Amino acid sequence: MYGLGIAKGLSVTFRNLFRKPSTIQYPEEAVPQAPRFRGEEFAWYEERCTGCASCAKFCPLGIIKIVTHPGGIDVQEGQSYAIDVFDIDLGRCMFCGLCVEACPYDALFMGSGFERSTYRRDDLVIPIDELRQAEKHPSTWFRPQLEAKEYRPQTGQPLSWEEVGR
Amino acid sequence: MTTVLAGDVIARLVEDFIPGSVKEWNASDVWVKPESILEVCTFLKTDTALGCDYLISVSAVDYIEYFEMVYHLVSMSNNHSVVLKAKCLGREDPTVPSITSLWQGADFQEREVYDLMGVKFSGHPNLKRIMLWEGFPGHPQRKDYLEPPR
Amino acid sequence: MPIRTEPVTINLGPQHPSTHGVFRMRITFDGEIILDVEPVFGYLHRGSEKLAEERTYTQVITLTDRLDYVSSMSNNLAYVLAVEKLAGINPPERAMYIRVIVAELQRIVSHLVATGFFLNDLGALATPLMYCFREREKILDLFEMLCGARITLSYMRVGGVFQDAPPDFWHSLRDFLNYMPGYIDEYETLITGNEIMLIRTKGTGILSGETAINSSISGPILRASGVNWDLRKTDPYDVYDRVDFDVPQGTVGDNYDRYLTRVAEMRQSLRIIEQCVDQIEEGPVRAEVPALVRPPIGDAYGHVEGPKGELGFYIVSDGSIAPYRFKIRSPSLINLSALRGMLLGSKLADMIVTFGSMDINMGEVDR
Amino acid sequence: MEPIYVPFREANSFYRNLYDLFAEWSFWGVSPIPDWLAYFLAGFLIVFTVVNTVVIVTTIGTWVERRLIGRFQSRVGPNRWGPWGLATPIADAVKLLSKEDTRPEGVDGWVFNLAPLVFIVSPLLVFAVIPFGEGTYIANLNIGILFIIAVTTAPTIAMFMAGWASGNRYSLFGAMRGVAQLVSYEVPMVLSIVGVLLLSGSLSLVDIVEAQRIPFIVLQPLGFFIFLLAISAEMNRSPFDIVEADSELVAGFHTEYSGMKWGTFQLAEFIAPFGAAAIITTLFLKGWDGPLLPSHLWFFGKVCFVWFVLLWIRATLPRLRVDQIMALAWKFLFPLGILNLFITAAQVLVWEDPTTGQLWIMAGINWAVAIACLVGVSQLMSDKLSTRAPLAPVPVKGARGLREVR
Repeated sequence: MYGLGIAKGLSVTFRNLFRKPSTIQYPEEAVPQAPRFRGEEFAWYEERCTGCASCAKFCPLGIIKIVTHPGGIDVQEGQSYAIDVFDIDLGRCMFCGLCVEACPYDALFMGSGFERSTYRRDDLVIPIDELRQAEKHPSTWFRPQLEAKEYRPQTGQPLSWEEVGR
Repeated sequence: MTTVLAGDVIARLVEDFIPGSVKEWNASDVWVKPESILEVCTFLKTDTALGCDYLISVSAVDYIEYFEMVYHLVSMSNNHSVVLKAKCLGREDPTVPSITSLWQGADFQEREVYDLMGVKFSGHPNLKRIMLWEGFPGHPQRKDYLEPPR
Repeated sequence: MPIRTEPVTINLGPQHPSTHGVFRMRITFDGEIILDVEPVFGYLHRGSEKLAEERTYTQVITLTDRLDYVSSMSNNLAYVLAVEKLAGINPPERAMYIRVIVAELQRIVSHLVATGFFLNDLGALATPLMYCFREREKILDLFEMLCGARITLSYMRVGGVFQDAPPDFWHSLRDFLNYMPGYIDEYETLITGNEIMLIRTKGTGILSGETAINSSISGPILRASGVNWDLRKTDPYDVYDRVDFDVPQGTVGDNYDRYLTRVAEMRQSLRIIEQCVDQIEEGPVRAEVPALVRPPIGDAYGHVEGPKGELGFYIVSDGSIAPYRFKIRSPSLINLSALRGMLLGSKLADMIVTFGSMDINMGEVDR
Repeated sequence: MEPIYVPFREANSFYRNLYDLFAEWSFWGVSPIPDWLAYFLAGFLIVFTVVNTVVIVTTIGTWVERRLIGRFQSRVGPNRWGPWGLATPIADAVKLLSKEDTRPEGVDGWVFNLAPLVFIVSPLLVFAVIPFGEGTYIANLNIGILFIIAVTTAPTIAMFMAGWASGNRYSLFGAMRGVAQLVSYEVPMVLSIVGVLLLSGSLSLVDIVEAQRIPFIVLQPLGFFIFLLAISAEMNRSPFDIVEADSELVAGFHTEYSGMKWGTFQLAEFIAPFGAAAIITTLFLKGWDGPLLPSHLWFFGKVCFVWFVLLWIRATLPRLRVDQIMALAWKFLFPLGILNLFITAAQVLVWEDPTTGQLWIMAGINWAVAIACLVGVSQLMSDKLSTRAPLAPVPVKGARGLREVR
C-alpha cells in the first residue's frame, strides 16, 4: 500500500536513533585485535635463526634481505651462519605471513602492530638491530604452540627464544 | 554432479557431423582444427543430445610452438560439460573464427585474449584491446614478451 | 515537426561516485535517455595471470585474495579446488566443512556490500549502507580471529586450510548466527517494502533468461532472471551435497529481483553455516602436502559459486613448482557483457541503479 | 512636515519605538537626522539581527543535522572539534573561507560568480514575512503568502545560471533537472496554500495564524500532505534531491564550485529547510500560538519539530527518478490539490463563519477525503507499478542525425 512501506522504513531508522552508535573512537579506544593478527612488528629470534633464508625465498615479493657468512656458533656441524644483514622492507610487505609459514626453526613471527608510518620510504625498512632490540610479542599466527599456551600478544609478556619453540 | 563428457564420445559425434574437423582427443578434451571451430560450436550448441547452451570460458595458452585455444562449454539442460581445444600453429598472427555470433558472452573474453595473447578473431564485431590502451606495443601474456626498457 | 535534438556524450569517468571502482562508460544521451553505452576498463589491470607464472602454488594464493577484494575466501577456495583437482589431493573432512563455513560467511559479506551500495546508488544517503557495514565488521572480526587478516585473508592452502579455528571462533560464530537473521529482517522492513525503491527498481534493467544464458551470465544475476543454475547444486564441491538449502530465484530479472535474490541468498547462507557447524567433527585440517607442491603435467579447471558468479581457474601445469598458465574466469567481466543490452533505452538514473545491482567488482574485471 | 513615509504605521509596534528613537538622534551638528536615515537605520538594525540569527541557527543546524544523521546511521557524527564537535560549523566556515576558490577555464565569467548570490537571496527573503512570535515580525505584508511564493521561485534561475555557467555536462544535467522540478512543483504548492487561504480569508501571515482556531493541519490534511511534498521538492530535499544527486550527477549544478561560492550554495541549502519549516508552522501549525510558554518558544519548538521530520525523511528515503518526480507532481499532487480546493471551497460556502463544532465536521470530512485519495491513488500506482512495461531500446539514425521526438 502506498506509504506503508515508507512508514515502516522510517520507523526502522527512528528505532536506530536510540541504539548505541557502533563507532569506536580509534585513537582513544583501540579495536580489540585477535591473537592471530598479522601485524608489522616482526618478532625475530636471532638465537633460533640459522640464516637458511627460506623465509626470503618463500616471500612472494622477495622483500627480506639476508646476508650471512659462515662462522656462526658451531661451524663444524654447519649449524648456523653468522647473520650480518636481515632487514624486512615493510614498505612493500603485504603481511601475508608466508615467511613465518616457511621458517623451519620458528625464528620469525608476525607482530600485532599496524601503526608504523614514516615520512620517508626507507624508514619503513626494519634493520637487523631494530629486530634484535624490539620487545618480542610474537603473534600466534601459524604457531599452534603459542596458541596452546593461550598467549595474547597484545597484552601478554614478551617471550624469550626458548618459550616460542615447537 | 556435472559429468565431464568423455573425449571420444564427443569426437565421434563431431566427426560424423563435420568430417575431418577432429584432430585428436583424450579422456576429457577434444582437439579440433582451428578453422572449423565455428561449425563445431554451432553443432555443439544446436544439437539436442549435447545442447551446450552455456559458454563458460574462452582462454588461450601459449605453448611456444603453437597457441592453444580452450573453450569450456556446459549444457544446462543435461548438466554435462565439454572441453574443446584447438591448436593454431605459428606465432605471427594466429587467427581463429570468433564465436560471438553464437554466445554474446564470448565478446569480452575474445577481446581480452586478442589484447593479451595476440590471437586474432575473424568475424568479431569490434576487435579492440580491452585491458591495455590502443598503442601498447606487443602482447604481454606471451611467453616471449620482454618488457620494453624503462 | 521533428525537434532537432543532439545526442550528448558523457564520460561516466573512471573517477565517479557510483562506479564501484575504476570503471568508465562512454554514454551517448538524448536528454536523459541512453542511446549507446561503451564500457572502458583496464585501469586496475595488474597482470595477475602473468604474475602467477613466476610464483609457487602457495604464493599464488596471495594473488587470488586481491582478485575480488570483497570476497577473498571464495577466490582462495576456487583456486585451491582447481589445484587439488590438478594434483589429485583430497582435503580432510574438517577442512572441507571449515571451507564451506568461511565461503558462506564471505558470501554474506559480499552481498551486504552489494546491497548497501545498491541502496546508496538509489540515493538513500548511506543509511542502509552503514547498517550493512556494521554487520560486515562483525564478520570481518570473525575472519581476523581465524586467519589474522580482515580483507586479504589467504586462509586456504592446497589440501585444506592452514590452521584450525581457535575455540572462541565457534562461540562468536554461534552468537553471529543468533543475531544476524534479526538484522536481515531489519533491512527487509527498511528497504523491501519501500515504495520509492519499488518504483525505482521494478521494471528497470531487465535481463531475460535467454539473453542471460547467451551472454554466459552467472551468479545472483542469472538466478534473478529465473534460470535455476547454482554450482553448489549442479556441481557440488566440498560438503555442499551434505547440506540442504534452496536456491532463491527471481522472475522478471529486473533490479528488484536481483536485490531480492541477494537478500534471500544471505538467509540461505546462514542456514548452510548452521548445518555445517552442527555436522563438523574434530580432525586434521590439512592433508600431507609438501610446501612446494608439484602437480603432474596437465591442466584442470576448478570453479566455485562465488558471490558475484562462477569464479573459475584454468591451470596448466608443466610439472614445475609454478603454474605454466593461470587463467581466471572472472564472473564480473563476463557479466559486464550484458550491461549494454540492459541499459539501452533506460535513463541516467536507471543506468546507475542497474550497474549497482549487477555488483561488478573491478578487481575481478581487470585482474 | 509630514514624513514622506511612515513605515511602521501600527502605533504600539516595536519598530515604531525604534524608529522614534533614531528620529531624535543628532550627530555632527545636524539636529534631527533626516527622516529616511532614521528609517534606514531602524530597518537595517532589525534586518541585520534577523539575518544573522537565521544564519547562526543554520550553522548550529548543520551540526545538529550531521550528528542526528550520524545517530540515524548508528555512528556518532562529528565530535572531534570542540566538546561533542560543537566547533565543527566554525571549522567548516573557516575551511570554506580559506579554501581556494577555483574557477575552471571555459566558464562563463560573471554568471558563474553571480549564481551563488542569487541562490542565497530567496531562503533569506522568506524570513521577511514570517511572524516569529506575538508581534515580532519584520513586515506584516497584507500579501505575505504571495511574497513567499514569488520568492521561492528565485533559486530556479540561480540553479540554471550555475549549471549553465560551469560548462560541465553534469552541472547542465543537474540544472535542467532542477528547473523542471522547481517549475512543476510550484503548482501543487500554490494549490495547497490556496486551500489554507480559503479558510483564513486573508493573505497576511499574521491573520492566517490568528484565523486558526483549530490548526489547519487538522482541517486541511490533504493540503498539508501536498504542501510538504511540494516544499521538500522546492528545496531539493531527500526524496526529490535529483538536482545534486550525488550518486548520479556527482554534485549537480555546484560541481565546479569550491571555496566560499560552494559554501554559499550549501548555506542556502541548509537555510531552506528552516524557511520551509517556518512556513509550515505558520500555515498549518498555528505559528506562535500555544498555551503557557511564551510565543517565541512555541514558534521555535514547532520549527525544530518540522525540521526534524524533514531531516528524518532525508536520512531514510531513496531518490525518485526525474520522470517519476514530474509524474508525481502533475498526475498525483496536482489533481489532489484541485480536489482539496473544491472541497474546501464548498465547505466555506456552506458554513459562512463556522463555529468550532462545524469546524470539526469539516475536519472529519477532509480527513476522510484525504485517506480515500491516498488509498485510491496508491492502488492505481501499485498496479501500474507491477505492469510497468520496460522501455524498448530507442532507435536512432546516426549518432549526429535528427531524431523524431515521440
